[in-house]
Amino acid sequence: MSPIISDIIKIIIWPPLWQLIVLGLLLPLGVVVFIIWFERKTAARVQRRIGPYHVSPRIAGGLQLVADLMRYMFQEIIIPKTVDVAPFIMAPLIALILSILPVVAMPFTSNASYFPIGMRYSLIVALALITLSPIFVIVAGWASNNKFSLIGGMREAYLITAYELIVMVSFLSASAATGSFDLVKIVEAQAGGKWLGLLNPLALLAALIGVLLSTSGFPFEIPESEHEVVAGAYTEYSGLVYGINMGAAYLKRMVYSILIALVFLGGWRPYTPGPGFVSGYLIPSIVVFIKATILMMIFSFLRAVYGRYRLDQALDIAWKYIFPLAVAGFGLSLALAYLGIY
Amino acid sequence: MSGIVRGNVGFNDLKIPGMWSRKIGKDLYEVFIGPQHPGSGHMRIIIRIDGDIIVEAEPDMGYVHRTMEKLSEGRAWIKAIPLFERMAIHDACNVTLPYVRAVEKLLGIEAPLRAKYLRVLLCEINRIAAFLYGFGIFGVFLGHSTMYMWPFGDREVWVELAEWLTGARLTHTYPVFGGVRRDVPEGFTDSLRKAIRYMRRRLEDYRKIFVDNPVIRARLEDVGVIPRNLAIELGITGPNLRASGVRYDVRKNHPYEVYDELDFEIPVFQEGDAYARVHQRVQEILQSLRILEQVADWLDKHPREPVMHERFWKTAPPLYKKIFQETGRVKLGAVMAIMKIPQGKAYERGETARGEISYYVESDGGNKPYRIRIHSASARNALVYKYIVPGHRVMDLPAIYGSIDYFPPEADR
Amino acid sequence: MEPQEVVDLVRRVLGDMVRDVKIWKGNDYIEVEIDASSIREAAARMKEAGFDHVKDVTAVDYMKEGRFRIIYNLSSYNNFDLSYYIVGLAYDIPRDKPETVSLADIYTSAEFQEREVYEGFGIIFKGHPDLKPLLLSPPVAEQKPLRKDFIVREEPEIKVEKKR
Amino acid sequence: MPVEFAEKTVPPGRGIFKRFKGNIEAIAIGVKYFFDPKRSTLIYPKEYIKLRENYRGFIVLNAKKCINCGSCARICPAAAMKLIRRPYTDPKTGKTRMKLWPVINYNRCIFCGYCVDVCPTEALHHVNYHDVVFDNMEEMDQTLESFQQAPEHPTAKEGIPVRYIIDEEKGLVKVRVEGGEQ
Repeated sequence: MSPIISDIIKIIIWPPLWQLIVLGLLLPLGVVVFIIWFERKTAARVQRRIGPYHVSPRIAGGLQLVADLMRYMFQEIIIPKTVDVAPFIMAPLIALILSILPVVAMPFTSNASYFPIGMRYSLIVALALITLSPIFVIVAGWASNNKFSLIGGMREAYLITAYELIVMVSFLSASAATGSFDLVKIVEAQAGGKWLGLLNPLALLAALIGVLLSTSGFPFEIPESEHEVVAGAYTEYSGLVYGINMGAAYLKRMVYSILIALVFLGGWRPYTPGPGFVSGYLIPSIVVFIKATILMMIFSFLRAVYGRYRLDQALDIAWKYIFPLAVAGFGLSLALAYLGIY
Repeated sequence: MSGIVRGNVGFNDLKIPGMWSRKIGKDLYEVFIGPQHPGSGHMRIIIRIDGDIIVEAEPDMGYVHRTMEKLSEGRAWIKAIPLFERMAIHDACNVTLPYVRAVEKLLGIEAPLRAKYLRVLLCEINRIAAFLYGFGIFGVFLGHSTMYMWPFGDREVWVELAEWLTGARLTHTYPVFGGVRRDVPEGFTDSLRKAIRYMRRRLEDYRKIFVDNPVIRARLEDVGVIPRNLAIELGITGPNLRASGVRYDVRKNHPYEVYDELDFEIPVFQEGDAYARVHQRVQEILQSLRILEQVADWLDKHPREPVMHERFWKTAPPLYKKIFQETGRVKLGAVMAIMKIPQGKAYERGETARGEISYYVESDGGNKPYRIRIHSASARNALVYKYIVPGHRVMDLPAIYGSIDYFPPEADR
Repeated sequence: MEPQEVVDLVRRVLGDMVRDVKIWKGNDYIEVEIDASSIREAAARMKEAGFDHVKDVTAVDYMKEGRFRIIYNLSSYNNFDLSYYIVGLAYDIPRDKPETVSLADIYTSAEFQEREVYEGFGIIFKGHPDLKPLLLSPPVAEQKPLRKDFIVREEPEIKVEKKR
Repeated sequence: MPVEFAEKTVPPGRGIFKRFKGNIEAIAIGVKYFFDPKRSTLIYPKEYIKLRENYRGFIVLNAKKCINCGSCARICPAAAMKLIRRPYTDPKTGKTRMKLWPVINYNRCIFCGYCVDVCPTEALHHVNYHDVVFDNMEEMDQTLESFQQAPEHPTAKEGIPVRYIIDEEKGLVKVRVEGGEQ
């Protein structure tokens, strides 16, 4: 093998780059495509329909998503005269980047040579990065200069106040239990089936609901609630930019799912990473992705069962029920730590 | 219109034909829900919001106005039946029946007993289908996509039955002056009984996924409360009225056809909120199923007999009678198209799925109506937007809209 | 309750405001003709007598006689016996001066329907809180389409065949 | 029959336990249908519904039975049925004179079936399908010749005919029926 090719391969599998592009963007994108297909198919099954079909009857309409993507790509991107153009275009792009950026802080292996960026506070950094992107939803809503967009953006702003604390507290209960902010240590502490989600279901439940709130999944699909505010902050968007908006929301949910898989569901455990690229990096990351995908499937299933809460009810539930639940989960974690389980 | 009007152009200087402009209060935000809005149907609701609270709401109807009152004045009496059923095509029999009855009243005739039962049969099938349609729209307004698909799928059962009976899925044009146009086909009542049992089963599923769903309960309880007095004052009608505790149903208060011979009860709820209206509709579906069972029993016991009034059937040629005996299809006499109706006025009402529809029919003795005034259930309920919606949050608007089962084509006529 | 009892009730309530009472075919529609000037008083008294809402408000154009007849069809939700009947409170106004008073403050249920009569016939209801067309757009409403001199032509039955 | 109004009340649903039960029930019924969907979708045009014989579909004229009375045109509520003048030669007497024949304009037809029901000699009848393709609007305005032939039914050529049967548990059940031209 010539040295140039091996250099290129080295660059490609250089952990930070690999992590961001492959594990942060491409693989989640593939998962998201699957999940959107799955969501449509699930809803169709529950609703006694067939769902996507005619594009590719042999594989149950699997190519429908590709067709949709093509449609978004070749649709005219309309920029209304009244919008503030720069933020209007930039907001979805930045939101997309910020949605996948937390992946850089998440290790998918315990093999230190494949850490994207080795650090001791990776959980904190991941959480900090993950909570940045909603601001750009508000920016998009404001820049659109449209009543529905503005209302949608403001709803997102309200919801931030509801879910941010829940997400923080419920995820940090892992630190309380294991005594570390390092995701690697948190995962390793869960070895042997001692998954935090099993021992501390309160925190897991709070985290799941927090994720639903933050990624506007049912029953909290409030900012984009179609029947009051058309498409919320994305009302004025069209074509590929709209597609980016929608993709960013799913990618964000995927990143959250990965984080839950790491923190609560034992990460790459039961697999023990070995040396080398395949056994030290590829297989553990696939294990994590499978867990995250199952979570995504559960989130998608809820669409078929629930309607949406009202904005004030969502805030009410978040503050009155879920936040105490998260705090209780934190307390339970402290108890677990006290009992010396971790 | 391009761009934004800047400078000191006064509000009253903006004169756009067909448009009004007016000042609204300070700190108010005016949002136009409709008519191209996904949550509005063919109407517009202008809401003015202060924060998240609606302070003023104004229904702006008429986007699907088809000038039915005027059109009916220019054509023969019988031609108005297919016209009127386009008010609410999934409730076609209920909507046209009072008109047919009003004209029968002017003619001084009454349909034969079997025709009356058949009318009730289709009315109740239509009623259930229309309730299910309403549930579907309601579900999608609350973001509950399963509750959108399920009732629409189950409505197909009733549409299928109606098609079997009348030959058309929605625009049945079934009752005509003096009777109905088809007799029940063979095997119809068996399928009807199956459909009744199926629907009872499905209502349990609806209860689990929608009616008792905590998310839906939270959205609907204490939302859009119409107090009893206000309901009467506004002239609200149908299930919405009964959910507010008023004991009024045309089928009971002014029985028509054979409703006074059938055993059923009208549920009444006291709460008057959106959630009570959901329960009201579920209960009414159950009552309609009960009526249908009795009608099916009656039809099984009684053999085929003319379903057209003597006045039109006595003179029918043998071919007509043969066709009726063989296929159940009633041939209309040529006189139907040119029939003159005696001078007079008649007022007739009927209970559609959404409430009371009333026809004021005036004839000058000619072959065309002199004046027909239709006031439909949804048009009565439109006042809810103006008087009930203010004070609610923006997200309550679809909940109220769905819960009163407003149907713009019916309201606009 | 017999129709005659309702007539007696109406006569008792309205007193000498009643000009004419007619029970139409079917024995459930009672038309009560009164003077145009006494409509507000009559409506208020009828409401007290138990006719708590308006079933519909309509007008009929008698073009040859040069008058509009405005009819408020009243009925009851509260009173079971009365709810069987519709009482049409009718009065005439001259066709060349289509003005009358609004009952929207007495019967809230008449509010939108008076707007409908306004748009169809061009009858102005004085004192109506928000008198503007309901279903029609203003340019159409200006033509007063429900009047009899607005004629909608139907197509003839016999068609002249075109050469294809 | 006495007047029956039944006072009802909404079942109570507040409290943690009731809400929990409601959530579980909702998810359980969703899972149940996820594993047993009981679908009834018609995959049109691969399948098509073979409608019943009494269906009010497109209308065909049998000119031999037509007595040129014009009732159909007179009763048509949409003014779709029109009469046209055509010379007619009586086969017995050999005399030719103008007669009025009905033709239909499917741009306007609402398929109410009045014309078929009013025809005194059954010269008009419905076909039991409605999914007919016209190339343009002029074609929908039938001529006397095209009105006498049943319109082409393209779905019957490529699709499988099915019919829905009402079932107690599954609602509508799709069954294959005979017919179709494939």
